[in-house]
Amino acid sequence: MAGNGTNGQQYVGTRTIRPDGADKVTGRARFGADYNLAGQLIGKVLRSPHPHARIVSIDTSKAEALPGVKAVITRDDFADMPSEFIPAGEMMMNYKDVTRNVMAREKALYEGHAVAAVAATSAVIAKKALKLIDVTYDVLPHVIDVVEAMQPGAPILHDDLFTVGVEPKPDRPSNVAKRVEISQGDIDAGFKRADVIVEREFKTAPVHQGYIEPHAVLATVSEDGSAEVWVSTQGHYIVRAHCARLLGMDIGKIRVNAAEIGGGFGGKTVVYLEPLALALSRKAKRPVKMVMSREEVFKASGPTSGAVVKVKMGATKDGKFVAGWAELKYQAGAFQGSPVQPGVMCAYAPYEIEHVKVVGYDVVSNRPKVAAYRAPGAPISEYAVESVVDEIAKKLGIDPIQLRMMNAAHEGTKAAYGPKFGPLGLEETLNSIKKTEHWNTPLRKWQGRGVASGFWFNIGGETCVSLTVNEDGTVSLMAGTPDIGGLRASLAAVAADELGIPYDKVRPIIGDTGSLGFNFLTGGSRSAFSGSMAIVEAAKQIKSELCARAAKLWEMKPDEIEYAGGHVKPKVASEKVTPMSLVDFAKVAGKTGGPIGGVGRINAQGAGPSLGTHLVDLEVDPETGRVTILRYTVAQDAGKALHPAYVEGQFQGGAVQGIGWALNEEYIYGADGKLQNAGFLDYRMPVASDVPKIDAIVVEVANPRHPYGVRGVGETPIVPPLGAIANAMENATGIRFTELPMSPPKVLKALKEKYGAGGAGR
Amino acid sequence: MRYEAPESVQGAVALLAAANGDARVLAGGTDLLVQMRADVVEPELIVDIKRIRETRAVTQENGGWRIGAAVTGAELKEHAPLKQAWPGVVEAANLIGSTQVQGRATLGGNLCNGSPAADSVPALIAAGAVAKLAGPHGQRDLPVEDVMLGPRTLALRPGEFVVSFLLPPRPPRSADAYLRFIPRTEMDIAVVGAGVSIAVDGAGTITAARVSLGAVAPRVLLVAEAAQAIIGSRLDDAAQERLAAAARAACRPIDDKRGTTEFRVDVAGVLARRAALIAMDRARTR
Amino acid sequence: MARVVLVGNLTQLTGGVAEFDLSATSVRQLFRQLADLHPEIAPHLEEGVAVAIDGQIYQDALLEPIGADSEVFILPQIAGGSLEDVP
Amino acid sequence: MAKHHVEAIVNGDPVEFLCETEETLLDVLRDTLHLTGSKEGCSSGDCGACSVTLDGRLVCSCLVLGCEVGGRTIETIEGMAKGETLHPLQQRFLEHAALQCGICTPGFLVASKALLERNPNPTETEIRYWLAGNLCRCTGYDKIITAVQDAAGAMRKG
Repeated sequence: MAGNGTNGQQYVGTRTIRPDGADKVTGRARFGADYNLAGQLIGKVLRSPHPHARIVSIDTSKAEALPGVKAVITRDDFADMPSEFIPAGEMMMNYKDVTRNVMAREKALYEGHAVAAVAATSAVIAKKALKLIDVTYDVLPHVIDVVEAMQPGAPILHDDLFTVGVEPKPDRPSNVAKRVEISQGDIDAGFKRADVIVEREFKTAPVHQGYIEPHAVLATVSEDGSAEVWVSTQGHYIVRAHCARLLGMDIGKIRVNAAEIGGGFGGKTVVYLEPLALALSRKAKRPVKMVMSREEVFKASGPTSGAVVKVKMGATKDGKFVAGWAELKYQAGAFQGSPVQPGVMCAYAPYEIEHVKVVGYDVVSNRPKVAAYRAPGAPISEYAVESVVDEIAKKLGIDPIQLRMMNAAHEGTKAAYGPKFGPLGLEETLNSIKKTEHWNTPLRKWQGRGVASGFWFNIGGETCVSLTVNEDGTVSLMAGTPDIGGLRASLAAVAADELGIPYDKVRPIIGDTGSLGFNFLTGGSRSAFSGSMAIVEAAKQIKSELCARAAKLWEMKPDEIEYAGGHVKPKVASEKVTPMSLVDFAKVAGKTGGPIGGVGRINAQGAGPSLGTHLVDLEVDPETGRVTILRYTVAQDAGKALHPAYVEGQFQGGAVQGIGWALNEEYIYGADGKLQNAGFLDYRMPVASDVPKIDAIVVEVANPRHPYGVRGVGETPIVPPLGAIANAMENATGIRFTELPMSPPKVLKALKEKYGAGGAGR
Repeated sequence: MRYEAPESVQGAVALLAAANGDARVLAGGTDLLVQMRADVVEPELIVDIKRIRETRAVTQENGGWRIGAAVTGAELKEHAPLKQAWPGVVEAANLIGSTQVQGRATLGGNLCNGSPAADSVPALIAAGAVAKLAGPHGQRDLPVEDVMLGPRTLALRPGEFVVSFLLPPRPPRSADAYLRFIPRTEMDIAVVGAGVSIAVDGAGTITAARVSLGAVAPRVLLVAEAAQAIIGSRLDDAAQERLAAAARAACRPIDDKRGTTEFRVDVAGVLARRAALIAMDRARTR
Repeated sequence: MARVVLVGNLTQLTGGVAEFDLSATSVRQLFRQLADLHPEIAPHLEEGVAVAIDGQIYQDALLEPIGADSEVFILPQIAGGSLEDVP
Repeated sequence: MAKHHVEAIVNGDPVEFLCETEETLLDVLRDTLHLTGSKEGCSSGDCGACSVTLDGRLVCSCLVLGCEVGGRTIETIEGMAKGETLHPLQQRFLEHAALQCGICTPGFLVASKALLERNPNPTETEIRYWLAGNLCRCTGYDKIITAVQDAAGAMRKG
């Protein structure tokens, strides 16, 4: 397609040094908590110690009287909102829930739910003030588990929550917010055609995104009602939209600056501290800085759902999948909105299956409201399906890669969720894996090998970037999507190639909400995909403007002039005119009509799904149940890798997050409904010595809808690991583990039951 | 909150005795600071013992080794003669937390934090280490297994603190080992810990042994039955099984976020056996 | 006529009817025609769905053209970075 | 009570500051000395983002009290590059894309430097265990390990 740089692809596809790199390795880069303003106050949040309690009264008078305390806020400082879904940015939000999640109203719905907040002249005083706030709770019975929450007689979180999506409409409230379903073909007929049917129930624990930087914000509200915010977020325009709505402010009055962000993975797409800091600042008339502790991050920001998933799949004896059924029960946390819908749609998406029916339930319980986590919902349902696929392969005696290949979705396949796919790279990833030395290496006793594939949609969405040609011909690139994993390197490479100028002559920055039009957030694997599209658009404007001005300078027609190789020149070389570089043109910009620049404003469409296949070797200690990951290979379709090193990094990072999810990460609750492992010590994310090198194979099946062929890559890598590791565990032990995490006590128990102590019977 | 860093044992004792129990001793701080941050403890006075010479030294004493209570794990690891004599103790100290934590964490702090899961404590107990305590009424020696009475409960009297530990002389053909179980490779609190110290005769028969288990009871256990199970043996399969059975029988663990009762009991047997095999191997080659 | 297929819960708003043949030439026309047939679905269309035209998914693309023989699926919004969607 | 008056050496420069007893070295570095390169990820010594060296010894600055460091020498990420020249580790981290979000990077660099000062030729396993106290959630550690190995090689060659 067009694009592809007037100078060819000199930088796209190469491993350039990231433009923000020097600041990141010297400590100069400013993350959320690194911003300070003169006169700032420190804000802290009082959180509910109870998982479920009616808030009878809140007395803040003693806290307010403490010297140094400048503002105290509670539910009374936020307007109530009706229950309706309205757009916020691109998203649909129910602000009745949002306002209650940032500050408890009638009830505290989980341990750690914000109940009040203070701003004081120091952290020590703010902490002291929290202890002086008297909250009278009427403690209510709580429910944590998703299945228990669905039972009749379970404690009800919301009296006005009636299950949507069931007929007849329920006449009493429940914890089931909605039932969703996709189906095609005739599922019963499909199973009648099957020679082999496997049915299994799976359980997964809630896991946290685990970004290393806790949520942090600095906000200041002026006497005239205008506000400025510095915040670690995946979407500063979304922060602006939410805060404006919650605080009754005009969107244009709030300027939000995206700080460098220390990881998000979906967890920084919503607001927690931001509206509180603004409300405190508005009240105190001083800047307010708020930073969560790690314990607060675990207790009060979104993990993803734990779930119970039933899968039933049928295949013919020659290995053709004919029917896929599943039932998904996803925890939403205290407010509705689990990722069960994408879980339903993704469950069978990697495969061509005629008869599919998947039903999902979105279930509230007394846990923190879930937030997006990398391919939200998909890892859970695809783990269950990939486990069953492996079992079918074993029953049929077909190689698991071969079985997947026989059923792989490809261009023209009708997706399990409806429409036909364009070009897809699943078969290519399977082939790449099969060709690795890894796949062909022998294993020893108690070692196992597993393979699994994964699918994620990817999205585009509203995107605005600007390219400004400076007086010396260097180019300022401004994007409006926070750069979490090297975005600026990719975008600068695209801009340099589009304009045919050196990479280091492009300086990319992330603009604030006042400097560019609306940008949807960094998420859905969209920022490099959409941003590069918008840059192509902005560069096109610059090139056409240059040609138009050159036409006037050279007294030629614009269509006789082109921009190529970094120069404006006549299409047919002429002795009368000398081609002008961008640098040459920058010098005369003022004399030829003023500054030169382009703004790409698009709603990017055409995001192509990215599919991946993971291969893992592991070893089980039969005496302790401990699992060691020995070797790991990822192959994934990137469409086109703008920056191969950062694409590989996404693959590797996602794989290791998946390893954590599969083996040791989980939210552990006591009978009292309180989280017992709200810290990195007992919430066991993989450390460097837990994992081997992760081989990354970048497959490139171009996305025809993108000028460079790009597909988003950030989310798919976390989808296959759970299934791949479970399949490797089966291969190592002969046991099909159906509950995550596969932590040592569970593994040892299963081994003992099957083989006796120490695996002696194997 | 007051902070004092006395330079003598007497100075520290005087501060602690005057504080009426509202003081905390600061050695490496890797537990204390975390607890202060989480508001678990809010002492009036912090007595930093790191400026006291006796707490910071590793010295030979009557053929054994005296280790200051505030010597860090990283320093122990770099002490080649000590590592040669008591590899299990040094290994255990080096399992406490990360490299960064190693730069601060101490044997004294690990013991006095009062956790049954402390990594260095089973190794010290297996080694037969004796703690030297200083208090208002002078100094006294107490075997490490008698220092901790239960979770967060110590046998220390008001005003007392641990100054140092004495590891006994190492006879020929003797060695120790420590193993712990954690789900990850690093950065976890022991789900089970096992320290074993063994001496063998010229024929390879075990003449003396001490076995200690951590994280399987309210306090770290010295399991005499487990030692008896292997003394007189060459740690053949039957002896290993007797050892494992005795270790399992001694466990009185809880079910918690770090492991189930059943798991801890099973793994205690496994680790006791594996640690004994390592200690045996080392002892034979000396 | 374009073939229009509703996916998932949307059929509950059309009395169970999942497939339509409509003469729409843009997404906006398609939404209007569907809303005329089944008023209950109207509030969900403009903000809460994605549209797949001949296999290609569009979100918030009211002006996207629809061919005479196009196959159009109306899907739940694919949020990606966030979880919020209509019930 | 009155604040502690502390004098120390930070990145080769003499500094003096006042702090409360409960303030950690990390608090002092970030809030008082405005050296925000050391990051606060957990306040419990579990993430390593606040790694510094104290008299040459690698520690978590969140587990050291500010009042403890009188007369001592502290090195932070801000002291790693010499003038305009990045340390070989910093350079290799950039070349190998060993960072994504970058929040853990200062801690990894300080910890890696401490490793190579003790062991100029570490194995992959030694690097992984040395760095086990530095959490990274983005990279899966792969490129970090490669960057450290490569920097070690370059530094051995001088």
